[in-house]
Amino acid sequence: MSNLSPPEAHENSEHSAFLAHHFESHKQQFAAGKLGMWIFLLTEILLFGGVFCAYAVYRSNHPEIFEWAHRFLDKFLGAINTTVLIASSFTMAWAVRAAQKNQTRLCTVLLAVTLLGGCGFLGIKFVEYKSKWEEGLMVAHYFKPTPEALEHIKHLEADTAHLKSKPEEIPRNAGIFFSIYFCMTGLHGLHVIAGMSAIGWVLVRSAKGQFSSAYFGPVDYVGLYWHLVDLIWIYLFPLLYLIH
Amino acid sequence: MSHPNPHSSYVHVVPLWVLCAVFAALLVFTALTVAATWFDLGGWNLILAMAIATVKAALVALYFMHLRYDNPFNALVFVAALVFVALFISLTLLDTLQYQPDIRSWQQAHPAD
Amino acid sequence: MSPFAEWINRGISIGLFAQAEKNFWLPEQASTFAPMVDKAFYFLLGISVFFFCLIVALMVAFVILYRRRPGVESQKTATHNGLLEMLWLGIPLIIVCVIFYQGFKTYLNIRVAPANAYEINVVARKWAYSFTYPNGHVDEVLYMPADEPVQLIMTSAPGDVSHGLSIPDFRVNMDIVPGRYTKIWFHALEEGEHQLFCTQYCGTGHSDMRTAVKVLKRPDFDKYLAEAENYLKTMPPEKAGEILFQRRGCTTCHTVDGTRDAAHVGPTLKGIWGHEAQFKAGPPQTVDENYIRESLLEPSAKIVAGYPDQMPTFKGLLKDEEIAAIIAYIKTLK
Amino acid sequence: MTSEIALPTDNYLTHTRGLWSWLFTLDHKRIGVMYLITITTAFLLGGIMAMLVRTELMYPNHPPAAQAKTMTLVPREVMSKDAYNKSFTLHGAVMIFLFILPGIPAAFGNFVLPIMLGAKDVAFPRLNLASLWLLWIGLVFFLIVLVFGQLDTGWTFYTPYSTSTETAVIPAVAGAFILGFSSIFTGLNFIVTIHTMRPPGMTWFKMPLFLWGLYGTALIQVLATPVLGITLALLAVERIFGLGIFDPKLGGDPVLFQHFFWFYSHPAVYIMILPAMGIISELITVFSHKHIFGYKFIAFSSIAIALLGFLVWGHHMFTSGQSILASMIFSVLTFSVSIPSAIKVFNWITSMYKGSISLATPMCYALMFIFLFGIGGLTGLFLGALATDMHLHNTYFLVAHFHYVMFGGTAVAFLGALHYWWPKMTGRMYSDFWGRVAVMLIFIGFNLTFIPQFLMGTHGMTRRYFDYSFLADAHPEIATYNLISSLGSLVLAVGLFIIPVYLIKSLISGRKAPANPWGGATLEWQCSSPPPFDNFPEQPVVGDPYDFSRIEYDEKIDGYVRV
Repeated sequence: MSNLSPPEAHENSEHSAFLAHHFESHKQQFAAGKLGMWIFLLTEILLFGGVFCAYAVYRSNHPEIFEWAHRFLDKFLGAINTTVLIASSFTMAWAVRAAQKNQTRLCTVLLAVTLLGGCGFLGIKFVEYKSKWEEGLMVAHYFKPTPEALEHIKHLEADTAHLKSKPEEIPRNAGIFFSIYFCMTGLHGLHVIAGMSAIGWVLVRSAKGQFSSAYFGPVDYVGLYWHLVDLIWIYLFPLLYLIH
Repeated sequence: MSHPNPHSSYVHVVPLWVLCAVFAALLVFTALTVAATWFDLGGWNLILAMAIATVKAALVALYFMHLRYDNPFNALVFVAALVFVALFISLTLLDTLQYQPDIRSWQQAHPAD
Repeated sequence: MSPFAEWINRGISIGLFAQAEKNFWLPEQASTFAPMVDKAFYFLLGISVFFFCLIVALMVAFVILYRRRPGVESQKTATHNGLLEMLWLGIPLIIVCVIFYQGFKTYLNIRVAPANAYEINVVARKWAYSFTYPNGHVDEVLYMPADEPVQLIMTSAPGDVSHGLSIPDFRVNMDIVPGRYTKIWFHALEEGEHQLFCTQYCGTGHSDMRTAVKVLKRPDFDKYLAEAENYLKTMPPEKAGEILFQRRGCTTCHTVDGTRDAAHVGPTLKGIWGHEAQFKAGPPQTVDENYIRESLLEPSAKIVAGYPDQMPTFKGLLKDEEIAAIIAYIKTLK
Repeated sequence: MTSEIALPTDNYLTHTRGLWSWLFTLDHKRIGVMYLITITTAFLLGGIMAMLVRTELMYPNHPPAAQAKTMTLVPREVMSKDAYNKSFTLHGAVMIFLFILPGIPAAFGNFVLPIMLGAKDVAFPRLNLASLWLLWIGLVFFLIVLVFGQLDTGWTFYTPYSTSTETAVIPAVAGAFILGFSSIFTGLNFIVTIHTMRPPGMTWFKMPLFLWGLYGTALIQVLATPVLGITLALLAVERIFGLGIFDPKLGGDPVLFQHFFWFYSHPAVYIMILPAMGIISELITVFSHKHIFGYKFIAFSSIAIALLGFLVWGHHMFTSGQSILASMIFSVLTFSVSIPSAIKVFNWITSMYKGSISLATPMCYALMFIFLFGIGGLTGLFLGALATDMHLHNTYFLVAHFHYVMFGGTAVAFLGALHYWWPKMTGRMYSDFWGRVAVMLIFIGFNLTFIPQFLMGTHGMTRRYFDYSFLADAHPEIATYNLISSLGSLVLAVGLFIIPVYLIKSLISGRKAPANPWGGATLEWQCSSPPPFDNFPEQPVVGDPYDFSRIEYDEKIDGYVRV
């Protein structure tokens, strides 16, 4: 990602230190960087397209697996995480605005808050993964739910009375749900980590006061990336946690 | 781009109240989508959930990601990504749904251990 | 074959090779599909040859006519011509529509079997086929009645990989996929013998995965089935075991004459009876009835030292008396 | 304009010196040259594998008794079954992932795209260098595969074979994954460069057609390659953890893997051929000294091919258990791609009409391309038509078709481009005589190798077969065809080996190249050979890239000048 914004300091440049030699103006450099970032986001969307496709295929062909297995997921934690991610997206958008308006200190603070949001998201995700591990709810080959886990979903009966499947009847190949769950959330989690590293990078640069209303590209690009991570989670949450 | 700005010569700066309004709307929609699972709407539950998610995604893309004010080509790039994902999923799904009986009859003949 | 196609076939084949006979392009036509597929093939061949000759002729002509010579400049011509462009957008469009329609019609025919087709179940495993007939008989060669539709309902053995099944003389080709069924049908014209190949790459023995298709007249086929069904009862067990050993494809991986070579991935079975077998893990064991039974049903339980864990299970595929016959046969391999 | 200026002593090759100045350069030209060297090495590696395969197939392993005693040039069995399977797998994987996919766009695209556009560099020079490094890392992974463990899945990695084989699938998949990202970053860079770096005057329709080809290619690279990435990642995770998405043992679906794989790998075929078509558009016009016919149709057909190419992946699956409905849809759509390809060929031919055609080496490659790609394209109709595909799928007919398109098309265009831009890249002229000798040998060798394969295929010879003795028993001519094919591949190899000899000789003792040795009207011929570090000391004159009326031959410099 850092390669998308080459702040190539050219000794003899008449322009500012952050304008690469092969660009005519900051505007051209920003337009190029932004288009580059959007195309990169396009590749990210298509990368996720693969797991979404696997999801669509298995959910439409084996709805019983999804209906049965999604009970193990904690809707409450999912909703909290959605909120955390949306909030961090908001602070990120605000940080971009701050950078554009030369509010360097505010920008730095908002980036730090965004980073905290990312940490919060990963923390909650860790709690969820840990409980899945303890309950034996792993990918298909290792899918061996513990008796306690099976017992637990029976007590959710009141909440899930509308579901057609019975908690005690494990459908064939039920582990596929967790394969898809871990692939989707795992890939998303990796992107959260990548996004956080990128935010950390612009945070440092922002603290050094490198951004201004003339040069704020990197904050904007990292922001776009972070919003995409948020955007994907907006779909993952209902698709995995809120199956009806 | 269409709104000249004293600080930045070449981009549109999104007003803070817009960002706040979008944030609030996103929170409301999150609550809505959770609440929607308490009602049994049959097949419509999935459609409703996806519709809400799409509205949320559109808000993020248009305001947080500036697509509303941006070069239209960037929006085209974004839409193209969605179109190609849709193409990939729909054609694959179309085929797998068609041959599913061949898998089901095999599963009936080969019960799981 | 249409006269047009016949003409192309002859013309091109004689033009290229003196010894060419009528099978220069395509093999014998042994099923009802063959003439349909071949018609589509020769139609395409005609179109392709025409356009190819046109392009190359123009290219060569231009190279000769307009070769660079001193004092001769290139001439200005139109840089575009909408009508011409639309023409060579439109003509190929019409042609490909015809090609598609012709191909699709035949494909539908090949994929959708008539209701009265005679059904044979196929299980493919590394690297052999077993064909199961309605009466329960299993063979490694595809016997089938002539002049009636036959449908193959195919799958790979559980845990095995994808395979293919192609009979070029019938012009059919279909993959065999584990975890599901695929189907193919055909209608052989008359009795005869044909080759059947695996067309989906499946590992070391891929090119060994082939067998014969024996098309018999209906009475002969019935006779074959009746005899085949009873061979366990009518033959001595070691003889029946030998037949089973071959028909179930054991010979693909195991030799019975002591040969050890790269072509056979399993240990030779010569002289193993009563000897001690050494395993990758676990204590050695004398080869006896229990051990052979276990090796057939749970091949991964004990892997003979120095060999890969490659053998598919025969659980549910061999009846008890069949296992007994195989054991009787292995006893004779001294 | 340029002829009066003495050759500048400072060019991109001499600007800075030392290995590090190359490894860490941000100059697109140097990156292009390093790509070229890497890719040629990969081509050699893949070529060796191909020769191994052809040597094994020279004779049937078990000849009929009557012929058993006939003398043969090589032993009937030169390797084991496993070694054969590994050879064809590595031939396919190396050639596709390391040669044909990056070949033209990464090597020549990098070198000429910014110059043709009139820009100083690509939009993201560091990303460009990162792409090259990713290519090297990918190459290292393939070398790891080659040295340890090998790979026997075929380049298609079909499950469940790829999840059950004991060979080194994971390093190979990791290598292909990394190469995928190299390809994505190159494509991304090109799109952004074309969109934002065009100087004043360089409108979309003033761009040379090679750039349209690269633009179409880049579209596919960014749209399709990520799906390959996720597919291979899922395959690796499937192998390590047992996901069950593709593995039927756990309830997965192998045909789904094929959908995933071909969603990338079919458009990838257009990543391979589109830039080649772009090069042919350049060569035909320059060496006919004549304006291209139907510029817009050729330009738009590149984009049409790029986009329609996404709708046809299922034609690889007509016999794989895909449903009838999907097969029908994919077959219809497949034919739609043939139309823009046909348009291009007709337009090239028309562009030659009333030209002044020079048969210099690059033009010979262009003509060879039209001949071979004609065969490759037309035989594609047989495989796109459902009925004939039922018979021909997975046979040598398919192998031959694929090689006619990929070798006869892309690799020949690659060689054409190499000979066309060699003077620009190195500043030296090579021997046109030996160039044409190589062209003849390649042409003869290639056709000898692959025409017999069509005939083997129609008789049912399956691809990836170690031994075809049984087929030769039924059809004795199959043995002859294989022998011809193997001998042809030797001729082809000799032809290919001549090229480095005279090219290296040109570096040592070749005549100094003029700025414009062929009479090209695109911008790269306006700068010196080799180009200076920043491409253009001053902004070049942007005009019609195919207007040759003001470009004339100048005997004094044995090159062309703008009058």
